[in-house]
Amino acid sequence: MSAHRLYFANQARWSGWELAFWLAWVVAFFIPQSNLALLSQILIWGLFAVSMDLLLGYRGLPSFGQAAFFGIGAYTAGYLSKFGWTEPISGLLVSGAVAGVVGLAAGRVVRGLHGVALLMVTLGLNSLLYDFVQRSTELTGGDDGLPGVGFAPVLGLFKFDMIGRTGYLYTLVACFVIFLLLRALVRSPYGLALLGARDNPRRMQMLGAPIDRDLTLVMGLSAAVAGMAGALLTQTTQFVAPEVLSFQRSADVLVILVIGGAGFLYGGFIGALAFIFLRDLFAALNPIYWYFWIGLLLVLTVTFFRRGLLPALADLWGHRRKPVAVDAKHPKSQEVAP
Amino acid sequence: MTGLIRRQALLALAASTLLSAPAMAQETVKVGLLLTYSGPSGLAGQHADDTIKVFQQRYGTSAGDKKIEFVKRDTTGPNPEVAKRLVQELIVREKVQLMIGPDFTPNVLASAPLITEGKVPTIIAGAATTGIIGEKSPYLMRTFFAIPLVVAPMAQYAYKTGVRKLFVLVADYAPGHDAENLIGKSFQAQGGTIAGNLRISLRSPEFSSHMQRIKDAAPDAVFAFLPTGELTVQFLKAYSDSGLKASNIKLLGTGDITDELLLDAAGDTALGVITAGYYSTAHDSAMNKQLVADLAPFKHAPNVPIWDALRLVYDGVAAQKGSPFNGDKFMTFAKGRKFESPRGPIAISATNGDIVQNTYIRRVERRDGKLVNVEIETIADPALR
Amino acid sequence: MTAATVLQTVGLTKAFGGLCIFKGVDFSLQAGERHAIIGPNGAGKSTFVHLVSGLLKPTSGSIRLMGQDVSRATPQQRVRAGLGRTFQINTLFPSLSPLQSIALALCERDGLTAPSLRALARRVDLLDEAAALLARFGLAADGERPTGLLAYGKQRVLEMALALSLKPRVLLLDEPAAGLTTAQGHELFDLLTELAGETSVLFIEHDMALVFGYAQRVTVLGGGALLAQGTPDDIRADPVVRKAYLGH
Amino acid sequence: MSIALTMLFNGLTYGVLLFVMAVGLSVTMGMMNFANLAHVSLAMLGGYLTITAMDHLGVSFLVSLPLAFLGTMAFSWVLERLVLRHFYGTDDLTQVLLTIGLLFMSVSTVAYIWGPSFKPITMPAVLTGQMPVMGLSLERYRLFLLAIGIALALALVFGLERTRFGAMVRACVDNRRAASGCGLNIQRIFALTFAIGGGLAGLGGALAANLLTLDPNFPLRYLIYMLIVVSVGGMGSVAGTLLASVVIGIGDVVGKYYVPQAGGIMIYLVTVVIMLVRPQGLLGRPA
Repeated sequence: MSAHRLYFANQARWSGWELAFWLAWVVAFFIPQSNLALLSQILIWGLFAVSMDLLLGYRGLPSFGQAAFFGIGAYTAGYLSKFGWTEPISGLLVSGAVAGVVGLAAGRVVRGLHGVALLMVTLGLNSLLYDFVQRSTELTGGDDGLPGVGFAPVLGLFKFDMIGRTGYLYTLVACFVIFLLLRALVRSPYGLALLGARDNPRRMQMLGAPIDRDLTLVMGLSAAVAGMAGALLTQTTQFVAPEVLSFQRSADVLVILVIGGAGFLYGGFIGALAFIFLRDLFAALNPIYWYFWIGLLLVLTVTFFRRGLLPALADLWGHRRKPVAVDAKHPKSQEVAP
Repeated sequence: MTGLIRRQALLALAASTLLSAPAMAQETVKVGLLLTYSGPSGLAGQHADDTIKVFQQRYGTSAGDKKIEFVKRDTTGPNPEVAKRLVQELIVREKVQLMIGPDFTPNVLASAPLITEGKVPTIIAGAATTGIIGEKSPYLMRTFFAIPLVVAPMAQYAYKTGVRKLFVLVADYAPGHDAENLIGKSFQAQGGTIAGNLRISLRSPEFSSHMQRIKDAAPDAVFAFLPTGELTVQFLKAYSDSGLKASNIKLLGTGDITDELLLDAAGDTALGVITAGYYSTAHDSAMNKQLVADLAPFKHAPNVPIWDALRLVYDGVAAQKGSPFNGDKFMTFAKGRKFESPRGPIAISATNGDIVQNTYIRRVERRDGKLVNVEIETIADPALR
Repeated sequence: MTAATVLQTVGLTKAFGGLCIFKGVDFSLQAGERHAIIGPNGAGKSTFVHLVSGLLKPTSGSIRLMGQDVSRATPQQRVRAGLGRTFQINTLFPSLSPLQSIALALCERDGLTAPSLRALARRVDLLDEAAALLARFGLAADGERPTGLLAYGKQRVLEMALALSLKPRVLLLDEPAAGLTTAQGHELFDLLTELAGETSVLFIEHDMALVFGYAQRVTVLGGGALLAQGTPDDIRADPVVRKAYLGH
Repeated sequence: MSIALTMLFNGLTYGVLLFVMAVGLSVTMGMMNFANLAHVSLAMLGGYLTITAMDHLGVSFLVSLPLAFLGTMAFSWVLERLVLRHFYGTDDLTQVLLTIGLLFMSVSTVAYIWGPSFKPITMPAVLTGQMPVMGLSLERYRLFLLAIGIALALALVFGLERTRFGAMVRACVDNRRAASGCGLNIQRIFALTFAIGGGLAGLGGALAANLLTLDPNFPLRYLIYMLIVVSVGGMGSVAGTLLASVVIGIGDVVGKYYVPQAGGIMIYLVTVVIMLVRPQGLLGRPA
């Protein structure tokens, strides 16, 4: 195979440690006494961070409102079950679709924005939705959460049991399948077009790429994935409250992605593992002041691992065959002097 | 590369095997403790810890022939997802046999199915919304208070003391809406009229427009229902700065708005405010005076719901002397039990496990340099006679 | 507009409020022609290229590309109508490698960038075309390194390769040899003539050796207006040009 | 009619408070292109310095204000020199996450030093209660706030326009490279401007302590308001921040009075609308 074909083939091929990564999750299921509830929530945070990675890592769009789509997915799954549609898998897909449609609409609205303006509008929209859901108690149950949420067993066989075994497997399979689709997507020409638009929208224009339409599309896709992550949370905890839409969640997912490393798809999962563990660890150490350590972790990550844990790890191992070495903190692309 | 795989598997392994401590010869009853220690409402958790320290200094760490071991977890505030995971961790892996908390209604609602399935008697010491105890799980009890307990009596007291036009101001969230409906219904049942209703956002630091609406309605009194926290302090400040305090419009409310936690932060703006509450540090009983004195070194008021929950746990465990601890036996022991609390006489309802207690009408006064809620009237619960 | 004219502007004007920086230029480019645009700084050369490529909207006048009126068309529509351009300052993909950049350009050209699950690696013919193009531009050795790390000269060549990879009918070059040594400049233009094939090329250039060496026709702009147009020899002799350029 | 005027006055004074707290952030964001979300923690620091000065040093509230300003200014200088100046070149997301980290650290540090509970602040008698002004009964503290706000706005606008230092600051805001090209010591100007900005935040925090209550979670609650005021006003524009603060202050108060069921969403609505119409903010320069 000629050199350039090998170059592109390597970027698509499954590398050894990718298989190991997913295998570890399967092994964790069989370890007795393992905290399946914690691991499922880490997976859900990871998938949510991957949806953010699509937007920030691949298309270079920061957003302070990703929790809005997560919450829409979570509440859609809740309402579906409340009105009798308790089958989880179809519920998951419908929730993703609803969040995706809202994402497309949001994409059209924020198309012309970038930088701080984009952060502020996404923040504003997220806050508006949070405020509405929290205040309309007759419709959403407000702070007390949506009443009457319950789900049928998965595939009619596996009930969502107390220990969380079904919940864990259901979450793991869902995350894996969605991840597979995203992995194929970012390795297709579309993925390359996202990276191109992130690096230099003006050059993409001159290649004939409809960057505005693509931007709306990527917002919709990332919203759909975030919505499915939200639906997974509702289905595995059989409960949903306004907290799923909070600004804190939008900020946490950014922190997770930066810690893990943007532009790698795996950065989301690695960041979630690190963030949730360290938060639980610090909270157990001294519950009152653990915010300090989370803050310090963030400052150190941004200072030393500027591209996140994963790239640093990858460099550490001097690993040749890792996926496309995309530098999420690239220097500003050369703007054309007017 | 193999190094990385080993590291991955190790990480997953470490994460998942939180092994529990081996059982001791003398039976140990493990009690799960789910409070908020961090985040905006982290103060409550810290005060509960001090209260537990004082309780254990007085009554030791065992009851009857069994040792009591607390397993603490931080729910980090109203986070149902975190709370449910911690409840599962406590029941499934720590194998706790009793639980105190979680606080905040969404946390309780998310955990109720687990509590029922695990058959773990759980005492709620920090969630006030109605419709939890008795309905969501047969294993729930409450030593905190329910909103109706303090709202309905305030309506009667207001009417009795000559208030005919009442302005209702609540925080715009689920408990607030419950309180708004309840005060409206019970005050109108007395024959009074509601001069106006206002729901204020939980995150609005600016109160002057709300004060103006109150002035427009020119009521005889204002009933305020706000969560204990910065919102209440800002409201009390705005109420006095806007001149409403000086005018003859009385300020009434539930115990939350003059909670000891924020009395000194509110300062003189809280003077004279009349509230209906379940506990005041100024409650005139030997037991209360002793407790308040014991907590003085910690420089904050005792967390009485936690104190009563501990009392219930210790008595319940002691009652099962000679036989291994059984959850259902504890429930039958607890339901219908009457005992003296620092707040006054209380009982756990035999029918649904909710708390039965007196309501106290209190007015904020300055007693030897310190602001306290002086109890001026007791509305006893018939069941307690 | 004869069949051979690939690009034509009629009365093309651009004004920012009162300030008119491009006054009614009529211009035409024939198929396969190498046409240079020269003029002192601020003559409106870059403005002209921005107007034709759609990055600036004309205030009045029309632009016809391959017979279609593209005056109001978006840059994307003009690219699909056969226009390609390079930029004065390198406008490339810093974190992508040259191979990826050219592959991306080819994917856009063949309309493959709609969301799909088919891996780029499986489009072998497209990858071969990309590798061949890079080889022809002498960039094969640096094919896999991030563009941001390439030498400036190589980046200029990549800028040209990107534009040509779309097989445009009309290629606009905004000072292609900017920042290059004269030798590198000649090398670049030799590559251009060799690879441009029947693409018509319109280029802005200051280096008169390159202009008179490679242009078949020359247009001189000054103060946003058309001063003169003709073969390199006409322009060299034209008194108006001498005045604008040499001041006597 | 008098009600509308009172509402307007209250909205204006609320806007002025937001302005004093946020103007430092607008200048640092505009000038150094640096998104310092921890600016709101500096405001909290000012509040705590005022309370400590009044409790421990026994000074009056009015005397404590300059102390809060200078104390926070000194701290900001150290913070900038030690940490922030290494991050000037980075992209805005890195800065946002760095300063959110610092903000989290400030929450716990303050809780550790001053304790987790609400801090009472005793106001001098002259600044409490109501005062009749032109037929309206206005709160004395808000009048005091208005006076300080106007004085500060004038000082800042003239400070930037008329003084030599102001010219240097504006040069840096316009084009950092050109400014350093003509010999301006960029590092020193940045450090000084950041310190003054921090000092202003401290003063704002001290003034806010009476109105907005002070506890370790102050930054978490008011971060969003600060960001909104700065981005709606337009980065780097003092006048823009003033205009945005007043628009949002009045919009919030009047909105809540006349449309109470809209509640707290007025401020978010205004933000989304303005940012969509003018992404660079009311008076900001187009990006």
